[in-house]
Amino acid sequence: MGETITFWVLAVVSVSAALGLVLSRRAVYCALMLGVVMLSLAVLYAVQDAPFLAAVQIVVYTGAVMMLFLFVLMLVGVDSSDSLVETIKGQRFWAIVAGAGFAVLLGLAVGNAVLSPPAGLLGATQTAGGNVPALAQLIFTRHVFAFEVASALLITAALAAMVLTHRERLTEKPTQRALARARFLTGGSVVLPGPGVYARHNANDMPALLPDGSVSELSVNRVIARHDVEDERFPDDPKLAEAIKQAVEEESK
Amino acid sequence: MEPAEKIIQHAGGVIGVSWLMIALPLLGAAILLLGGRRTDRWGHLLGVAMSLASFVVAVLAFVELIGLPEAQRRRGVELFQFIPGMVDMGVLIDPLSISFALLITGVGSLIHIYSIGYMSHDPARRRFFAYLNLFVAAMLLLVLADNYVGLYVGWEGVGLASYLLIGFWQQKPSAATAAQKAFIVNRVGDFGLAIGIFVIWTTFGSVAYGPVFGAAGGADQGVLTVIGLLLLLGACGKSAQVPLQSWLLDAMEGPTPVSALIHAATMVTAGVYLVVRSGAIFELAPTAQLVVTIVGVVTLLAGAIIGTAKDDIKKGLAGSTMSQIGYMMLAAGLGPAGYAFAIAHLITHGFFKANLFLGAGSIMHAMNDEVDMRKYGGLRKFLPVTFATFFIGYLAIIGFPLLSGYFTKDGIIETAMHHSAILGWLAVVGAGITGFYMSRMVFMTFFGEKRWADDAHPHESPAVMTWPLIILSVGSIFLGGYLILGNTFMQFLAPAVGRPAELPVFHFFSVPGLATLALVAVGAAFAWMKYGRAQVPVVAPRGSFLTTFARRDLYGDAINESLFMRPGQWATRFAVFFDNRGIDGLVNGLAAMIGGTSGRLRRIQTGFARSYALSILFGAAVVAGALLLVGNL
Amino acid sequence: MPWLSTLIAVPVLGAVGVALLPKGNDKLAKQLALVVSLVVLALTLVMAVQFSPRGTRFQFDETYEWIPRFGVHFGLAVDGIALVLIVLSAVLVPIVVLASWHDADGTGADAPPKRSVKTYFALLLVLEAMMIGVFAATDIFLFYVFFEAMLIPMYFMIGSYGGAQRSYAAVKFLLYSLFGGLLMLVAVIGLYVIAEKNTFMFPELIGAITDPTTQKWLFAGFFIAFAVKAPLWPFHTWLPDAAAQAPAGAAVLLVGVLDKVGTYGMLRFCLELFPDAAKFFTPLVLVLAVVGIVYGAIVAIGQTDMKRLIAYTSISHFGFIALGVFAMSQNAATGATLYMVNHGFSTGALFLIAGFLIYRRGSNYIADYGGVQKVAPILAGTFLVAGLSGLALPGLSSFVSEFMVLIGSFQTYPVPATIATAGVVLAAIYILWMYKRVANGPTTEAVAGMKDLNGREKWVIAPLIALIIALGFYPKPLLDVINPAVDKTLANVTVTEFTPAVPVADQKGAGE
Amino acid sequence: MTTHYLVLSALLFAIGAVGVLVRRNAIVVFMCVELMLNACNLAFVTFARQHGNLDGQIIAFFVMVVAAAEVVVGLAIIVTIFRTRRSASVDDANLLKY
Repeated sequence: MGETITFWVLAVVSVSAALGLVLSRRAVYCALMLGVVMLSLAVLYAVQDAPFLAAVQIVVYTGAVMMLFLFVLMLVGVDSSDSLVETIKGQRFWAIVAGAGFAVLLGLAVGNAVLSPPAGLLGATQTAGGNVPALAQLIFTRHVFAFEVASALLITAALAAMVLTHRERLTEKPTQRALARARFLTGGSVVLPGPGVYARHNANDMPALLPDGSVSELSVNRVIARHDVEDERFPDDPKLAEAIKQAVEEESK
Repeated sequence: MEPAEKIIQHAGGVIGVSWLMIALPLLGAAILLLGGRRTDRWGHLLGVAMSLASFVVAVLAFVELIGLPEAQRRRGVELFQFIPGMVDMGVLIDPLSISFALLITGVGSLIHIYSIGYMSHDPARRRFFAYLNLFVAAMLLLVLADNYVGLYVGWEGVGLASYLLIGFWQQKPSAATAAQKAFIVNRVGDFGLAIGIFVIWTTFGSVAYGPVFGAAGGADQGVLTVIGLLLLLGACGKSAQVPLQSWLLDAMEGPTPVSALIHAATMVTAGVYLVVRSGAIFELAPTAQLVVTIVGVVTLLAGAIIGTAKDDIKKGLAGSTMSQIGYMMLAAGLGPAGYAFAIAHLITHGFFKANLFLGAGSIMHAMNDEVDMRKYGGLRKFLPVTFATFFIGYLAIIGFPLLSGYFTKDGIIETAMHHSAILGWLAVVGAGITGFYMSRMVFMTFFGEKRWADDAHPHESPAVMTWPLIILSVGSIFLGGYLILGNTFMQFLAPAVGRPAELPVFHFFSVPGLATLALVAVGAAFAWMKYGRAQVPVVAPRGSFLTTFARRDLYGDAINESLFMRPGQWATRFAVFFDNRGIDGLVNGLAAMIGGTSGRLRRIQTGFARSYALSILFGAAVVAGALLLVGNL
Repeated sequence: MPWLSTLIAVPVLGAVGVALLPKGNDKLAKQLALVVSLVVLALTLVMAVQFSPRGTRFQFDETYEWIPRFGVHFGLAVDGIALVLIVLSAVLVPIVVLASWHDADGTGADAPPKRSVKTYFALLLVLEAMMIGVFAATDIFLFYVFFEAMLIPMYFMIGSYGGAQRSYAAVKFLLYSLFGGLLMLVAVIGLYVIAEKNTFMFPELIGAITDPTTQKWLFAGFFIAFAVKAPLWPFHTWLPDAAAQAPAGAAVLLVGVLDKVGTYGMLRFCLELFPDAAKFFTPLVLVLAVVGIVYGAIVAIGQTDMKRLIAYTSISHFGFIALGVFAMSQNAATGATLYMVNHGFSTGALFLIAGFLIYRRGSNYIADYGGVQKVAPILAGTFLVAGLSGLALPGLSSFVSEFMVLIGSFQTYPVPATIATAGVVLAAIYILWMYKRVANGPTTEAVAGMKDLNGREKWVIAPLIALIIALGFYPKPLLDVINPAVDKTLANVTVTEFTPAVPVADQKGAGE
Repeated sequence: MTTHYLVLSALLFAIGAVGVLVRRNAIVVFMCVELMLNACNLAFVTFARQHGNLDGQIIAFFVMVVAAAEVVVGLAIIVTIFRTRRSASVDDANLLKY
């Protein structure tokens, strides 16, 4: 009975989280949703006599893999939320049809199979003295070769990640002196404030002006603008203030 | 009919080496053609020598042949295997072939000699003699071969020589076209001859004369008729008989000795030779024989009518040649009774027509190569020898009593009359027309006032040209009487072609003979009134419908053009179009279709990984579905 | 002595030698190629003399295991038919080498950019080896390998050294041939599998297929390949393009020898391996052949390009050959085999002389010529002789073969033979009209300075003309070799013996 | 009960697949792939229990290992692509077409 309740609760949670993963626009939310699904699954593993896997699921997936995902998200830019407008004609429709069809087919297959009540793992683990020793026995005897190969794979993958993300420096690293020279040679004598710092102009949150003096909507940083609106901190220039408000309004639509 | 004698294999003697008759001129031609410019100086002499040598061999073979008893006068000489199992090449010397050989080499040599003078100013004289020698060799092969394939080889060989000689002045487009036309029209005839040979082979399993004629009696009459008609088609092509007559008039583009030798005396008579030689087949196929006579009569009238309207002296003579060969063909279609007359007329015609043509050549030689008789006139004073010989030829051809043509043509008319009155009377009418157009020619050329251009200075030709004329005129006077009177020639030919049940007797005063003479006289008188006494306009008057009809060669060319040439051109254009657009278009279209399809299919590869993933999912779904289905079945 | 392997090896080694010469030795490359091809010719003639027509069918037999698992052998041997075709190839190659002396130099008016000269001659020698191999192969798989491998050198010769549209022509040639070749491959494999003899050796496969339906399918596979190769109407459209674009020498080998593989294959494989199917398909093939004869001739008349015209005449001639092969008559088949040889010589001569003309005038178009006979009489004269051989004038070699084909087919199929004979009239039109437009009439300005044949060119043409005339009068040596081979070939097809309706009692005796 | 687990697994798998197909952000696509892998793992674990045999768990374990390796390499690739193209959209990487 306990298992049934657990299952139904977690099934609902995991399916909704999965749907959330697919539907949410922000990649960070997606990552969180995925985390939820993984945790739910970890519990389900535990319920199904796989305590070791449950632990590994939490450690490896929610611990390592998810962290990696979030890390890359940060690297790529958290603010970039996806547009969910489909650009390939018919892709979404057919994807849903195929997905639903596939799910129905799998469901039918499962339904078709006449299943006896589960045998349970008690018999398999009893002799070894528990789930973990039983798994260990199998992994280090029968599947030792696969295990070694898997470890080689992991090392290779680690190397690959390093090689792929490594950027070969083609030129000498510019010194501060060289950078300063370059800046002045191009005519920009004013030292502009760094991004993310509030400053009267040139600032990240300050909209840029187009050649005709109007405000470029595109130049408004949505994240900072939202904070500006929430905290009612507007620049003195009414034109700029208006632009920031508009950007936030559009964002919330 | 008596069956022809068997062929007896011969070895030794002159007959044993009679192939030299063919080989010598062939060698001459080869030397002259391969020798190039080196032989320019003495090439013409070599040509004449080879022709004369051939003549000598022919005479010696003739002497040897008549030394044999009559029943053994068909001598075969085996030469070599041409196509193993099918054709053994050999020479057949019998009265028929030796008559031809004598005519070809004799008249041929005279024309060779004449050509020395006639072609003396031509830079390509050597080549001319090479071609003449080639012709003589091919013609001799035609008549001497002992089988149909050998005859066919010679048959096409003379066609080649004729092509080369008509187109001798090939830089003239008209000459080149005429040569081409002659060859192609001849090929149509050859088509018939070839099929005829095929039928002979499939019927008898042999193409040699002896075996074929020996077995002819056992063959179905229908098959024999087919063979006869096919051979006749070949004969029509070579002998310019209706409906394949159109090339002969154009062939006059060649040098005049060529017209004399090939297109009057020898080659064009090959059709008559073929019909007479195949007598054993024709005699068993009366329908074919009837068609032969009809073709003969139609052509003798058509040729004569064409002859009446021609102002070009050579074309006039060409029309007359057609007409005379029509007589021979008529006679050849009459069976053994006519063969002797056909061949006799062929021989006498060879003499007087060569005489006339060479005379015409002599006139042209004197008149800056002018051929339009309206620009002649009164030439008898300037060209006395030519006039004399031409006049003898003229008298011979119109059948003036006691000259050659009188005996041979009368013989034909009488035999035809005996056979069928309609044929006979039509032949008589033809003779009358002959009287008209030949008289017209003589009057326009030699009588009346001079109408030639100021820069023409008529002069008699050199001796090398006049002596052949004189020799030919002697033949034109006496040969006919010698051959016909007492049936000399018929008796001589009998071993080869058989003889009729009763020998004809020559009547000097028969009804057809007198009628012929009367009609000829009327024709000549009419010609005198129009062209002798009256002024001949220099430019031809328009003339009536009939005149135009005759001038345009009875619309023969027009018929050929509208029936064959234009549809042919249309078919050619269509075929080329069909090949380029139809077949090749189909192929290229297929290629373009495949290219286009793959170009469109290529678009499926959008490069979007998600599209590919979608198709993978679909595939997976299909596989899953299939598994489910199979599992449930 | 392994004659046939030697004959294949010598040109291959020669080709390697020519190709390995250092750059800039063009003249040496040509001389070496000529010497090698002459050596091959000499060897071939020595071999041909040792051939005994009345001996066993396949002579100079050599068989080595190649792929034992599938029973594939490197099997070489010749019968009379193959022998004369090998002699034809061996005779033509030195002539082509000599004729192509400047073809690859790129000095002609509309010549392609200069390309490697030695490669051209190396390709020629490779092609020679392939041609000898394809005729000598007794293993069907080996035959197939040579059959396809032949395409490669020819493809490069057309594609790299041809006229303005060379790449179109080369690709078309290759695709057509591959299409046929692949169908044949299917049939070859099918034959192997169905025959269940575990061998590809031709003599052992004779009579192996008895089921009529199977025979028909396999026959179709082989026949289409050969019909494309030959080429038979309506598979012919690649030939005019390929022949017109190929350099003259390559065109000679293409039409003179390569295409013969098609008709040779019909005679050797289609008839003997599938006799019943051959009989079944005979009416169809005869129709194609006769249509090809007349159609090829008519289209040839309408051509404006000299080389295309000659190519179309060949299509007409291949119709005659196919007619002879499938007429199921001994005379016709012998004639067809002789025709293959004679056609090689006469069309070869025509192509070469056309090549000389084009080299001088720089144009393929007939309309650009006129009055050549006046300025270059020898050139025009040889052109005429070659042309007359093309129209089967008696006394020239083609006549004998055409006559035998026609008379032989007339024995069995009179109507097609009669229509085919009409092609003879058309032949006169296309040859003479072309000759008239090129050589006769007033000399045009562009032709006025044309030089007559030089010494090298005379040496090219003289042997061909000599062969054409000699074989025209005395074809017996060839016929003696071909006849027994054809007899044995047709022995498997159960040809009804030819019996005349009114047999002559005794061929010779009638006179004695 | 097993059936329920399996149906859940199928459902998650299908949702993941649809996600792969409809999302353009490469990272999200990757997450959906992980979801699919996890769905499979669930099925394996369920089967292990059903058959009373640890092989299912073993393979699930290996799947996790491989998935980890895959994530590492995949994310590295995404980073490199992002670095050169300033975009993580899978649709932008469509040069391999036609």
